[in-house]
Amino acid sequence: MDELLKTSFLGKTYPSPLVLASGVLGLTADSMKRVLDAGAGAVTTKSFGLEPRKGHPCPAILPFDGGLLNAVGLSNPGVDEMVKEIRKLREQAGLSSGIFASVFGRTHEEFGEVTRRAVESKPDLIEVNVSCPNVSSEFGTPFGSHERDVEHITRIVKKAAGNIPISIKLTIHCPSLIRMAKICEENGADAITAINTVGPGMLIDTGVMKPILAHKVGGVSGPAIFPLALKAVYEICGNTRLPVIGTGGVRTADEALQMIMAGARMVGIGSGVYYGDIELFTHINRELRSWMIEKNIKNLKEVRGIAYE
Amino acid sequence: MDELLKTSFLGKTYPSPLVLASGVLGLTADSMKRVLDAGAGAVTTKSFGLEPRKGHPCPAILPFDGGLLNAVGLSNPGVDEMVKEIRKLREQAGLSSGIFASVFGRTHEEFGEVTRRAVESKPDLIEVNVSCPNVSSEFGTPFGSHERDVEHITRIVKKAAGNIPISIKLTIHCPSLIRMAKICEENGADAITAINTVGPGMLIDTGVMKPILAHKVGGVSGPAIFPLALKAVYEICGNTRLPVIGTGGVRTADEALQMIMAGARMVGIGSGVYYGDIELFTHINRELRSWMIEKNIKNLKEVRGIAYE
Amino acid sequence: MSDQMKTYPVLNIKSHSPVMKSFYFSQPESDIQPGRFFNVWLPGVDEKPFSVSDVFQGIMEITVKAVGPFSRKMMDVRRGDLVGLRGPFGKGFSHHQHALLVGGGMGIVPLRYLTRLLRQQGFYFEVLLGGRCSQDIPFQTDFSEWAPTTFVTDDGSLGYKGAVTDYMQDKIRESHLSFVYSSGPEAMLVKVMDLAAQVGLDYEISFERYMKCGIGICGQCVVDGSGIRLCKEGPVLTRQEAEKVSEWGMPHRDATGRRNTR
Amino acid sequence: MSDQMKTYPVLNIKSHSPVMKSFYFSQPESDIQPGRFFNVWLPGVDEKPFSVSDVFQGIMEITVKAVGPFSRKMMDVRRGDLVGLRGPFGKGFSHHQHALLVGGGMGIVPLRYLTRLLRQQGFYFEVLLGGRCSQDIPFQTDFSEWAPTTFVTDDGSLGYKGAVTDYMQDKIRESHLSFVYSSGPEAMLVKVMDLAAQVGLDYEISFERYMKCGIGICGQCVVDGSGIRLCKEGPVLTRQEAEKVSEWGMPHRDATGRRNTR
Ligand SMILES: Cc1cc2nc3c(=O)[nH]c(=O)nc-3n(C[C@H](O)[C@H](O)[C@H](O)COP(=O)(O)OP(=O)(O)OC[C@H]3O[C@@H](n4cnc5c(N)ncnc54)[C@H](O)[C@@H]3O)c2cc1C
Ligand SMILES: Cc1cc2nc3c(=O)[nH]c(=O)nc-3n(C[C@H](O)[C@H](O)[C@H](O)COP(=O)(O)OP(=O)(O)OC[C@H]3O[C@@H](n4cnc5c(N)ncnc54)[C@H](O)[C@@H]3O)c2cc1C
Ligand SMILES: Cc1cc2nc3c(=O)[nH]c(=O)nc-3n(C[C@H](O)[C@H](O)[C@H](O)COP(=O)(O)O)c2cc1C
Ligand SMILES: Cc1cc2nc3c(=O)[nH]c(=O)nc-3n(C[C@H](O)[C@H](O)[C@H](O)COP(=O)(O)O)c2cc1C
Ligand code: FES
Ligand code: FES
Repeated sequence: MDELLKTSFLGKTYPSPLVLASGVLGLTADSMKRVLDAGAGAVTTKSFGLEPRKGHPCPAILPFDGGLLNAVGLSNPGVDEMVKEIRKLREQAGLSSGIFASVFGRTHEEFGEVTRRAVESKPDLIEVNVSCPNVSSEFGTPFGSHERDVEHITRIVKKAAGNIPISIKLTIHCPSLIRMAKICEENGADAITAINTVGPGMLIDTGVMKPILAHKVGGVSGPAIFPLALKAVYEICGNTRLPVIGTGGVRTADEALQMIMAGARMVGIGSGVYYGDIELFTHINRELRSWMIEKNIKNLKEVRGIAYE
Repeated sequence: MDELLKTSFLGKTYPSPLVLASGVLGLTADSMKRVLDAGAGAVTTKSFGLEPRKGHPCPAILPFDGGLLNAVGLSNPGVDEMVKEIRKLREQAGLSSGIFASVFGRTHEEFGEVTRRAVESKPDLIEVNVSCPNVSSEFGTPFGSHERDVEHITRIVKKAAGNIPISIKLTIHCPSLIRMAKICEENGADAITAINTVGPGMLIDTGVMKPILAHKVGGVSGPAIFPLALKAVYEICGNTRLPVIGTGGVRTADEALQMIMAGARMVGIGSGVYYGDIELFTHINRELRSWMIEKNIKNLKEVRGIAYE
Repeated sequence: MSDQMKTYPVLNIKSHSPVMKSFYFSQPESDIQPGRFFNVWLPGVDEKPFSVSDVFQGIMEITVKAVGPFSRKMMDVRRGDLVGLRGPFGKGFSHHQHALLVGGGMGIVPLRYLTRLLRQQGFYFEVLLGGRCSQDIPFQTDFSEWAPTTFVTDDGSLGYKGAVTDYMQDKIRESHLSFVYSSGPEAMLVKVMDLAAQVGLDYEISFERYMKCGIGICGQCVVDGSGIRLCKEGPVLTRQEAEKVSEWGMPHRDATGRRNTR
Repeated sequence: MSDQMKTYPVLNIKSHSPVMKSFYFSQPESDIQPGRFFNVWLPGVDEKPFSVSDVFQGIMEITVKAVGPFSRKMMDVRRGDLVGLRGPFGKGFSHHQHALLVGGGMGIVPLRYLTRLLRQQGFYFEVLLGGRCSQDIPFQTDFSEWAPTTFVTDDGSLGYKGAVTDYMQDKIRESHLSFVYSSGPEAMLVKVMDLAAQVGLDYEISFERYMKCGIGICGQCVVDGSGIRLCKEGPVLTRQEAEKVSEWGMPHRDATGRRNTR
């Protein structure tokens, strides 16, 4: 394992701080294996629920000048299929590789149920997607905006997860992100993933004069949200002791470093795959290594959280 | 006046739907005059309060790949000076030109006080900045996030403004934008300006390993927030009868049209000046005109709100 | 950027059969190779991937067969209607001498445009096309005019009766053909790969999977055994790539990501 | 983009006097003309505009005089320290033959780099520099070596005693000087404009105003009578531009946007 980049997170050690974010190339074992091979320290599955979901019609993923809009609508093959894929990935990639399972539920109880089934596949982490903005019309506003919901879901999932650690994935759209992070901490979360997509937002085609996304609105990711994600990570790391997977808009080694300096333990990359393709993981690892050698830094923890005053 | 682009708004008619957004080139009469000359239908002053404020140290305005971060901190010369500048602008630019005065206060009452003084300069509109994210450490979270505050400030300003119409400038960071807009409507607002900057966000310099902005965090504007602003306008226009100044990330005629199709009466441009300079107003007007001629559209109201279903 | 949505008016429409039409647009991008595809958006309906059947003098053609809700709606599109086009996506065919083009059903579509380009380069090539019936095979005249073409139909309504792959073996034994291009139903493609491998021929084959994003991030079109994304590294794969994939002939994953029949 | 923040190590430092230093950086951008400026960020302190005093063989120099909190902190900067640089911003001097360069105080800074470029072009020019005392005038040897240079100081500690503008009239009457460049305290610049106008000479003058953004959007540096932004259309204005401005010699606007003395 790369001595420079190796990153310990919740008792395990990964070869890189980079994590594939949920929803990108996370449907099948072979797809995630390819991302691990490219240099990701860990991969997060697409969020899955109890039953298969088709999600929204297309266009569901839409690039714009500042990033991406997406309204995939949590399409997923359901927990049974995903448990198989995670197991297959574990077999292919070995015990040392990082596999994070992202779960969601339509009710508080469903979060617990999916988690109980997901732990059968022995992921390293259960990531709890309380914050997807794409399903709000169906479920009301995301659970992640409400402190009571987050509190309750955290407790339920923690119990269901047994000895597998859990990370709550937060959105910036809540009254106070610091308070939300503390609620996660107090209720048993082992980590926090920040942030999910922002908004949602909308784009209109001026030819047909209609919203372009089939779901009309979609969450914003990519470069547009990098400063928002960085600030969220900075705030959470400054106000809780939980390790954070800093996610949002990262496309370069410099941005990954900013996340780490803001306090992130691991750095999530989703939309970055659109901008730099799968090799982005290889590139960022290489640049991080060069930077560390140049600055004579032996481990990234030397600079983790260093921007916080 | 240009027949194609002329836009009626709160009883007056302006030669273009484009408005200079508050905070950009809005400090002095001569500066705003130049923007009117370039083709803006109206200009909004920098937000001003009772007393002069120096604002935050620099860096206070910081471009990044997706837009701008700013933490100017509501620096402004105070209401006395601004009243003089607005009067001077009125003299130079004539009665038909659009002059919107943006006001803020540190307390609910101060909003009323500043408004009372601002009306002396007879602006066409009092725009009420309840939503600046840059002063939260001083004032608590922005008033614009709290329904009670917005309700109260709207009433106070409406009363203080006499027969001058008022527009409440909203942020997306509130529990429900639709509810907030309705609160404005019910409490006497004549219009809504949406949106103010998003976040705030942060950027870190990986050389010195510190946040770059002197205020550490700043509001996000520009291309990054266009889809968020568009969605906000779409929602507000679909759920209230108030005319809306749609502001956020507009840099092109196509984006201005999207705002109008989402329901905006006028289209605010702030950061666009960074991307396309002052001539952006001239360019967008020209392109809007060509588009209308091509589509045989006589007035933009034919397509206003057309994207709403 | 071509990944962003833009709508284009339909300039013209041509009916091939009651259930198959070509639509013409002014060419949205320059870098369109045969085998690459566009995501076609019908506002209010859906967005689906379609190959380019031709680019000629600044006009791009796509050809659609009505098989389900989206493609049936496409049959109602009129001249002047605005249709969204994003692309070209994916990797297309490269140019090889002395090739045999083997197409089945709507897989014929990308071969049509390939034919134009191979001809432009002055390459020798032959064509073998199959379908259920004559109506199933578009561009018959073009293919026949442009290259030695053999037609095969299930019902014998055009050319030989049978399956294309029945006639492929003979062709590739002819020494002057040294490369195979193919596109069509997967059962056919699996046979084509087998036959080509038997005589040691190199090939490029275009595959189809359920696609959502077209830009390589949703993971919907990844094929097992390789991690290859058909929307990005495909839809056209080289022999080397295709042989890595372990799922050919298996039920495809549907919109949920599940294999249909499990 | 050069508008985005980037930090650079200080490669070297040179003291001109106890209160004036030059700092050297590897050149951040290529398009640096004399008169253009950089925003200099001292992390934890502030960010302020400074002209470029030289660019030579890939090294850029800025020269700072301690006059207040920020510039005093600059005196503590050590070699190897990281300093943020954004720019170059604004419009610089263009190149004219037979010019007189009139500089006062720290206004001398941009003229230093201008001198290098005029000399490179083989242009003839003369220089007239003023300051309170000899210590106030940096780059004395360079100027003297590169062009006929006249020094004027309030206390007579270098060259003539008096104000630069006292000596300017004679110079511009000399027929071989046909253009004026100037930079310095505004009271001096107002006189320079007057004198040049009297003999009908064209000029370019660099002005200073309180600046916040440097990129033309905050409105802080706009001068009355024109709407000209000194950070964008300036700091160097042509005669035509400068004559439109109605506020020369008036108290400047401060960080709030108010004129200091009202
Ligand atoms: C790269 C590529 C190129 C294609 N080129 C052509 C072409 O040139 N002409 C043509 O007529 N068809 C082409 N297709 C197939 C075309 O995309 C489908 O026929 C169309 O999506 C069917 O949608 P529907 O709603 O009409 O039918 P449905 O009833 O939804 O489906 C009918 C069939 O189409 C498949 N399909 C449905 N949605 C998708 C999707 N999003 N992505 C891929 N397959 C889907 C289904 O799996 C099923 O096999 C191509 C497909 C791909 C992947
Ligand atoms: C285009 C331009 C080029 C300049 N080039 C040089 C140079 O090459 N060398 C040099 O020593 N100085 C230069 N200055 C002046 C320099 O910016 C100020 O000396 C510095 O900002 C003072 O900051 P302070 O905190 O040390 O002093 P303060 O006590 O804050 O102010 C001292 C003086 O500097 C002015 N000043 C302060 N802040 C600013 C600001 N943000 N923008 C403009 N003026 C300000 C004040 O109005 C006052 O006149 C230049 C200014 C401008 C606008
Ligand atoms: C196409 C797409 C699908 C996504 N699906 C999920 C998901 O299923 N579950 C989830 O928690 N986050 C999902 N996200 C959010 C990302 O995991 C990530 O939090 C967000 O996009 C910000 O990071 P990025 O800018 O690196 O993409 C999705 C994002 C994209 C772009
Ligand atoms: C430098 C800067 C200063 C701003 N100052 C103000 C302000 O004083 N009052 C206000 O209501 N909005 C202010 N804004 C917000 C803008 O008016 C606008 O709502 C926001 O930037 C989104 O629009 P844009 O993307 O076109 O800039 C400021 C924005 C910028 C970039
Ligand atoms: S269709 Fe999304 S990755 Fe291929
Ligand atoms: S300093 Fe901001 S406009 Fe010039």
